[in-house]
Amino acid sequence: MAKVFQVKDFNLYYGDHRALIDINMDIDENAITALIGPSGCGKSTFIKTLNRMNDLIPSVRTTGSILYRNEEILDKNLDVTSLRRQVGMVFQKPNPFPMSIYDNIAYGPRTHGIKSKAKLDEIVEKSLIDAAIFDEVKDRLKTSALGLSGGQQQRLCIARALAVKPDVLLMDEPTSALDPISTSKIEDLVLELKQKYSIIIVTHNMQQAVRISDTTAFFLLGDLIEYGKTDQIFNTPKDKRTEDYISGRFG
Amino acid sequence: MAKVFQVKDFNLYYGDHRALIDINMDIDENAITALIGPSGCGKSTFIKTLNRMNDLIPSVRTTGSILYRNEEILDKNLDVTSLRRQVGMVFQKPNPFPMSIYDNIAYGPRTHGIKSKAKLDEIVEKSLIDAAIFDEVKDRLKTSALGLSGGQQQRLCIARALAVKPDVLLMDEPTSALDPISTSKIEDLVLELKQKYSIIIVTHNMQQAVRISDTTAFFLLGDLIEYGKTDQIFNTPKDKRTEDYISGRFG
Amino acid sequence: MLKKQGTGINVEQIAHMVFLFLGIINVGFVLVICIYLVIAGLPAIKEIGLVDFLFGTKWASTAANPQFGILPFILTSIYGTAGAIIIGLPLGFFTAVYLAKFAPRPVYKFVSPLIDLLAGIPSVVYGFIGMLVLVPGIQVIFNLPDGSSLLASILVLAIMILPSIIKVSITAIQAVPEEYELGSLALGATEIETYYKVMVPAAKSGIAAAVVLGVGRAIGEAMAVMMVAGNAPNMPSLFESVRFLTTAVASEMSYSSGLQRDALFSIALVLFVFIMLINATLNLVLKHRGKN
Amino acid sequence: AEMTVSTDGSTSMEKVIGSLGEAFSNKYDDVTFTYNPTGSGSGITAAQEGRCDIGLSSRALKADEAKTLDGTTLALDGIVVVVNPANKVNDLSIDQISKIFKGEVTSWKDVGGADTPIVLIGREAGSGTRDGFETITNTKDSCKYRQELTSTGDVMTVVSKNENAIGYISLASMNDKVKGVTVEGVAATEPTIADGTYKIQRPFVLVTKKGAQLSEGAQKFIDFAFSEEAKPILIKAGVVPVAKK
Amino acid sequence: MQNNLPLRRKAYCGTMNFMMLLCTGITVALTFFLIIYIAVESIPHFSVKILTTKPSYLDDSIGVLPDILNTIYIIITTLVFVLPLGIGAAIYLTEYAKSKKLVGMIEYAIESLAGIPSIIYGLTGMLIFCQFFSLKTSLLSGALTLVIMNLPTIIRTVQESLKTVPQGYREGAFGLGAGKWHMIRTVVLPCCIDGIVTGCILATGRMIGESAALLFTAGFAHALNGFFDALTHSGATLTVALYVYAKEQGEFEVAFVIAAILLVLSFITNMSASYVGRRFQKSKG
Ligand SMILES: Nc1ncnc2c1ncn2[C@@H]1O[C@H](COP(=O)(O)OP(=O)(O)OP(=O)(O)O)[C@@H](O)[C@H]1O
Ligand SMILES: Nc1ncnc2c1ncn2[C@@H]1O[C@H](COP(=O)(O)OP(=O)(O)OP(=O)(O)O)[C@@H](O)[C@H]1O
Ligand SMILES: [Mg+2]
Ligand SMILES: [Mg+2]
Repeated sequence: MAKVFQVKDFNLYYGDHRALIDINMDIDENAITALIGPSGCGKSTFIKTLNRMNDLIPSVRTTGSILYRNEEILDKNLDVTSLRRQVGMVFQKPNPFPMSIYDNIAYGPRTHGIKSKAKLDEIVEKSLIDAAIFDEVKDRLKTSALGLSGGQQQRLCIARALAVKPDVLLMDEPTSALDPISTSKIEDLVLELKQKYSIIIVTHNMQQAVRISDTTAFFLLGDLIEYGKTDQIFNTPKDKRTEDYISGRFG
Repeated sequence: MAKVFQVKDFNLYYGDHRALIDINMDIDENAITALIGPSGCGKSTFIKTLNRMNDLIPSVRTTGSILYRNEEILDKNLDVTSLRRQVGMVFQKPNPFPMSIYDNIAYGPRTHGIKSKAKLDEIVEKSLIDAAIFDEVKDRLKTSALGLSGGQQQRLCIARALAVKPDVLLMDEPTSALDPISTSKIEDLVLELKQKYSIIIVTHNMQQAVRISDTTAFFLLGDLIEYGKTDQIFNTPKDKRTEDYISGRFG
Repeated sequence: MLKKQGTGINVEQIAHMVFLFLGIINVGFVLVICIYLVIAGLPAIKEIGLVDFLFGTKWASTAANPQFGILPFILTSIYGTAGAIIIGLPLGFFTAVYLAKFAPRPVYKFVSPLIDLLAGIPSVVYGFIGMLVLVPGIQVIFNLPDGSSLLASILVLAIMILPSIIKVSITAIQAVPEEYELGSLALGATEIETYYKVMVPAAKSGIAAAVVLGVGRAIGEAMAVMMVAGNAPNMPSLFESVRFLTTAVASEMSYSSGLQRDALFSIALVLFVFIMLINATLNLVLKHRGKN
Repeated sequence: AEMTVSTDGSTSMEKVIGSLGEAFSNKYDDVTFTYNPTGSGSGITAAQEGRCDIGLSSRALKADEAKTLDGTTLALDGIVVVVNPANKVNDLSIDQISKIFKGEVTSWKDVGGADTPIVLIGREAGSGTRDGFETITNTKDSCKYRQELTSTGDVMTVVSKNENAIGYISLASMNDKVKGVTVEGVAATEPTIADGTYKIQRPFVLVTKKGAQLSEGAQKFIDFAFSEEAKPILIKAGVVPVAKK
Repeated sequence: MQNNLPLRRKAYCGTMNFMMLLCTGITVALTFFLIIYIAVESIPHFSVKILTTKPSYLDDSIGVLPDILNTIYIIITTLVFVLPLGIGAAIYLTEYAKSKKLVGMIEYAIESLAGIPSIIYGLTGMLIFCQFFSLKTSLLSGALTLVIMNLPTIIRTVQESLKTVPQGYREGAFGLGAGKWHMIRTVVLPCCIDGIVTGCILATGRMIGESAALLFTAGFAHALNGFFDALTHSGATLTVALYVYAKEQGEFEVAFVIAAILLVLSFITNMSASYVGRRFQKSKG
């Protein structure tokens, strides 16, 4: 299978603190890769590196290499705007902008220079449909996105990410702030999106990882302890620490 | 077995919102009772009622009855100071006062009128020993408690609660902010304390409930869904919702 | 394909430069003010002599044989400020604890706009009312020949710093994590015990900041004090007419010339140094708080 | 284009210059007149530095100032020694005044009044009124003021509110809130000042830069100030006009 | 378990309670005294004439219209300069700055500016604007002095409101590939506009109350001028006029009238600031 990301000997430091240690990991195209591990192990740090959102933190330094479709993304001269456009991101807490639903979705395309009303209308509709939220909001596209429920907001954020036509979707605990029903809607949606996008998802919920992911990576204190097919990780973990973790001995 | 608390037809409202619905529940002496359930189900609200910490929230109204050793504690004229002295509490986030370790422990006894230095010394030492932290801090009793690690701080808070010689200990997710090693130390400590105190503990960690509790109560949206021996709840839950919850289907 | 960053200058870079400039300009302002004060203030100090200037006890700037000793002003400023704090701090502190922790919602809603109003009243209004009410009042109560005095200034200053002490203290107390409060209540302490034995000590650096802020405000106030102090360059004494560092500058500025004028700038420089020291203290206090 | 005249200086001259300026502006619509009452010292400096067209000083120019500036006396002003209206003292000699202000006489009893302490109200150092008063009463550098105030109005307010107070103000600002005492039997009035029998008096001076060309507006104003038309205005403002030398 | 606190604890609680009530009582009484005293003394002297005329020496009358206008002019001018400067600096500090040293330096500068007493601003304003830039004693000099004086307030309040914009909004925009300035313009600023307005209102309140800094920079003439004319001429704002009337001329009636106007203005600024502030809070949810 083709790889979207190839991570080689990657290290990341917050100032003096080495938060990721010698990570080597190839990530499949059109698959769902789950990242698990106890709090503070570096899952968010890792996922944020993949679209250079870590640039926002001044103390971050990196070594090693990460190729996105065979292009080095750690390069200082890289245009992060175009990287982020292709590698979209959905966050733990739904973060719709305080504008109308329509404007939320149109924000990305507008930023990238699309002005035509007809074009925008089309993108908005398509993205909302893809994110399985169109029916719920189609009558109130002009009302504030903050009036939606948490689960709807999260799907709106996914729609917003889809609107710029990304290639990869990064999701950092996208359901941890949601109720069971919204959670299962998002899980279904993610399984759906896998057809067209490569998805990398961080989760604290082991059952969730089992339910939706193809591959799972287990992090501990900055180390990638084990990486493999989800079945294998959960049924026959090779490392004692993985076993302890998935059996709830800590975390 | 003797009961420390007898809860009858208890309802609690935050303004118009009924956060606890017709709770009936008797709590055993010298046992560990675990409260579980998804976020927002009312676990904290319930535990805070038991020592009237909810008084601090002006919008709270209650109906029904809660007897603590056969005395009604919902009574408006109750002396909450003496109730809280007997029903101690440990919080989710360790909250030592910004004073020395010694002063933290001595705070309670001092408040209740103990002035003699010798007496205080004795209480401080005894409480620290009981909370299994004496050895780690005995050489720096005069230094600030804020310099301790999270796990140590939490045990300090337990020692602080023990120093006023309570009868019951309420614990609201006492380990959720801690690392695995500190967690297991606290779990051991709790099992130890059970000899002398009745303990009610809220936890999000199902394995933890299994490991330490005698009885488990499962809350959902303000309802007490199921209450019984821990073994039974986790092995042969009677209610479908309990089963879903403990198998990680939501929450 | 991923684009590489262009080499030309784009909107983003221009925006960055503009904002950088707007940030830096503040440093420029401070430098200009310092430089001007030093340039304007040093000549007179040089001519008079630093020791004579700072520790001279007689100010007679237009005498045939002029004397420029500003010790009376320095001491007056110190005494006046200390007095204002001694009166204003307890008053403000207790009010703040009450408002932050005890006041029932309606009382808080009623009183806190009053405090804001008090804070918003221009200093000349305080001076004006002080001049009409306090000064004659002090003259009658203490049976003095004249009521314009250090005492009148202290009272006006105390009232003026009151709202800022209250507001900063309230913020400090409210910023104390609720966990301390819960912890103490859960041990069976009453609310008053909790607030005074745990919350207030925890807020002490914030309250210290309030004090330093009050000091800064009191020491820098000119107009209100000018209206009630009497402005004679006496050594400070509670019932005597006195002159502060600020009023020394303000009162003679308009008619001044030559060395007298330069000396007034030197007074301003001394005042500035005082304020900078106070600010440094404030910074230390705040930093200390940041650490906790 | 519109012309402007800016004046800057003595606060004691406020009433005089204010009245003159107002009448002047009424007469010439195309000239804007401004008066900035900052004090004689700043007025003189401002004229020197060219920050105003005409400086206003309520004292004669000092020798070193006269090197670069021209001073023209516009009018004479009496400095009235004032007490509270309730005070029984009506007349003081220059000697008594001098002793009082030097602190050698401290009770009103010693000069024929009640047995109460004397509260000395003065002006701030640099004030033209203070300079004039102290020079004439020979009390320079030795006044024991209880209060040093920054304006004539302030002195009047304080004296009017305190029965023990004594102060000095410009005749131009005199009103019945305070009582002027006669000096050696002579009351401060226009004729007594003009003929010099009232001793405590000083000039109001218009200050211009030596050798510099006055602006057209400023010239117009000076002409107006010394015109016959201005005389009644000056008199109404309480000063004694002086013919231009 | 009835109420049975030991006497010692009861006494302690009682004393502290009494002190708090006493001090709050004094503070409240003081405020009421000020309000009522000013109201009682000023209301009889309010008239259309005093509010709509300028003082005249020839017919010995007093009006505060020029002072009102001067106050408005000086505030407008100050805001025109201070807003871009202050908002820009705040944006730099919260959104752009990476170097800790530079931020530390700028923040130290701002703190210093905030601590400088107004009389010193008055003096340096006089030296710099009136003399060095030869703007003379004029409203413009006064306004520029106020600009520097009020920068810290503006910067801080803008910084505060920028900080209330959830980091999630920024991440969301960046995650969609927006550039920084684009993100600030389209997401951050619209989000905290109310907070910025609150800051402006509070700063306006401070400007209205300022006197010492204006005495030597803007002067105290009472001339009636149009906006641009006024900027180049000396003029008293309400507070300066109050000082002059009360202290230098003993005209208490008009001083009380101005005091009442100032009190009302202070009330209005506080109210509108808290109104906008509340709206701001609400929009934050
Ligand atoms: N901005 C930062 N500056 C310094 N250290 C940081 C920063 N962000 C994270 N870290 C540290 O890096 C490590 C990894 O953090 P990260 O947020 O990636 O963990 P995580 O696995 O996502 O945890 P969680 O499950 O709680 O979200 C932690 O030790 C954390 O303290
Ligand atoms: N102070 C309050 N005012 C109003 N509603 C509140 C308040 N505190 C809690 N609630 C509501 O009461 C319900 C129960 O909250 P509670 O904090 O007891 O839940 P919990 O089970 O402890 O959740 P968690 O596991 O997240 O701690 C929730 O719906 C919550 O929104
Ligand atoms: Mg994370
Ligand atoms: Mg809880």
